[in-house]
Amino acid sequence: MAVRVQSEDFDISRESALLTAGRTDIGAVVTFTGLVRGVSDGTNLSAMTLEHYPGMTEAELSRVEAEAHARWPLQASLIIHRVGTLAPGANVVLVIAASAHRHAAFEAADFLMDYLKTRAPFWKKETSADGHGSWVDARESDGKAAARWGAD
Amino acid sequence: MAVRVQSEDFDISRESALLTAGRTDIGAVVTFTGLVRGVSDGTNLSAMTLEHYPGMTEAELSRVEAEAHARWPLQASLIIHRVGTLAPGANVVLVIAASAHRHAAFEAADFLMDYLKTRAPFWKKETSADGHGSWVDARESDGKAAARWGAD
Amino acid sequence: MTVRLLYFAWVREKLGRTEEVVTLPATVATVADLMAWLAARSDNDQEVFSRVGVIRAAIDQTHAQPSQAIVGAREIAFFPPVTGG
Amino acid sequence: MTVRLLYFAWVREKLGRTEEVVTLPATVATVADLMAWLAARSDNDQEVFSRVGVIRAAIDQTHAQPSQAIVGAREIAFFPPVTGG
Repeated sequence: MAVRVQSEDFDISRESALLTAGRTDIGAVVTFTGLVRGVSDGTNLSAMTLEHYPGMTEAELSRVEAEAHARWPLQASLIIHRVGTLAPGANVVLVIAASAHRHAAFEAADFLMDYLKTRAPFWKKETSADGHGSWVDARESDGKAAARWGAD
Repeated sequence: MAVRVQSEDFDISRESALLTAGRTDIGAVVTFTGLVRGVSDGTNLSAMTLEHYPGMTEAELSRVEAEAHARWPLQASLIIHRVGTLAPGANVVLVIAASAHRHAAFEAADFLMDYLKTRAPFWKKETSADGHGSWVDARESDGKAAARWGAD
Repeated sequence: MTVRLLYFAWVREKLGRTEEVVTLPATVATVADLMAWLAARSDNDQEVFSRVGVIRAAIDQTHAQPSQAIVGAREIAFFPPVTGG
Repeated sequence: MTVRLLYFAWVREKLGRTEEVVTLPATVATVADLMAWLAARSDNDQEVFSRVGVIRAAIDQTHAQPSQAIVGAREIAFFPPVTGG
């Protein structure tokens, strides 16, 4: 279990290898990578800036991760979330869930993303190609996605 | 869309980067990696050998992949399956699904694995620590997992 | 009671500050009380803190409901719904 | 009709061969007919091909049901349920 908030990029293979190194009890590793898209609601973007709440971010990500471990038999997990200004195509977030079996790994990774999106104190500001900045609105669909997993 | 059957290992980051390179329409990449576990039903394993049906394997994996693209709006996908003799801890299979949105990527990767497991002509033979070889039985749970997705 | 307030995203931008330290009267007992007290300070504060259904709060780095008591809090943050991931 | 038969995994091991070419009588019309015809050849074939609910078949590299016609097939494979992934 580990969470990291960083401005640097991450390497999926490297992070996955660190979780599985020297172990033979892991049969399934699911990774989710979120990337900055170049078009948002029809507007071309030049950048995405991520602000966060230092301290609470790490605490909340750790709570989300602990919740996943309480719900599924996970051998290992990782959450990395980037902050700062990112270009379209750049990596934003990496979630990894490792388990003996694939369904636990899939469900836990899916859960981690749903909960991260509704709990972790990050805020996205889009900069359009013409230089206009606007804060991204929270999506009702994200709240519904998180609600799929029931009360915690 | 691509499928590969190979004895060599694979690199998740490299394969993921090849799918997303130069694109800004992908917001979500889900990867599934299956690994050889060191213990199977209480028996310590020294190796896992994967046999396949050359020609049909590639054809069937391509059909499974096409089915995923028909069901979800995927920007890209990849299936790599290793064959030959692998040690505990080694990578066996890599599935990647890339989409604009995360739920399509999660569901498609999950679907690809379920269908691959019940359709692609691979057979696993376990070699126990004492040198005894035994073919792995198909799991009823894999059939049920594939049936979750309904008729195709 | 003296407490540090932190602001993020467009709450921070609209208020024009990142944080401040305020001393509260004893009548301010909950997050909702605090928002009402802050809203009464200026038109700018009113514009932000009257949006009770929108603005979220955290007490000492844990999400807090409007009805939650703020007694003993060292740090209270206000921000829009989160949009990470 | 002449067709190439391929065997995999424990089917291959039990039969002791990887493939063979057989010439079939006209009465062998379906996958199930073919399995019955093969099972009648020897005790070893009987042991494998009588397991109708277990052994799977593919015609020209596509999964085939027992009732499926084999007319025109170039290559028919028999194997246990798949266990990849």
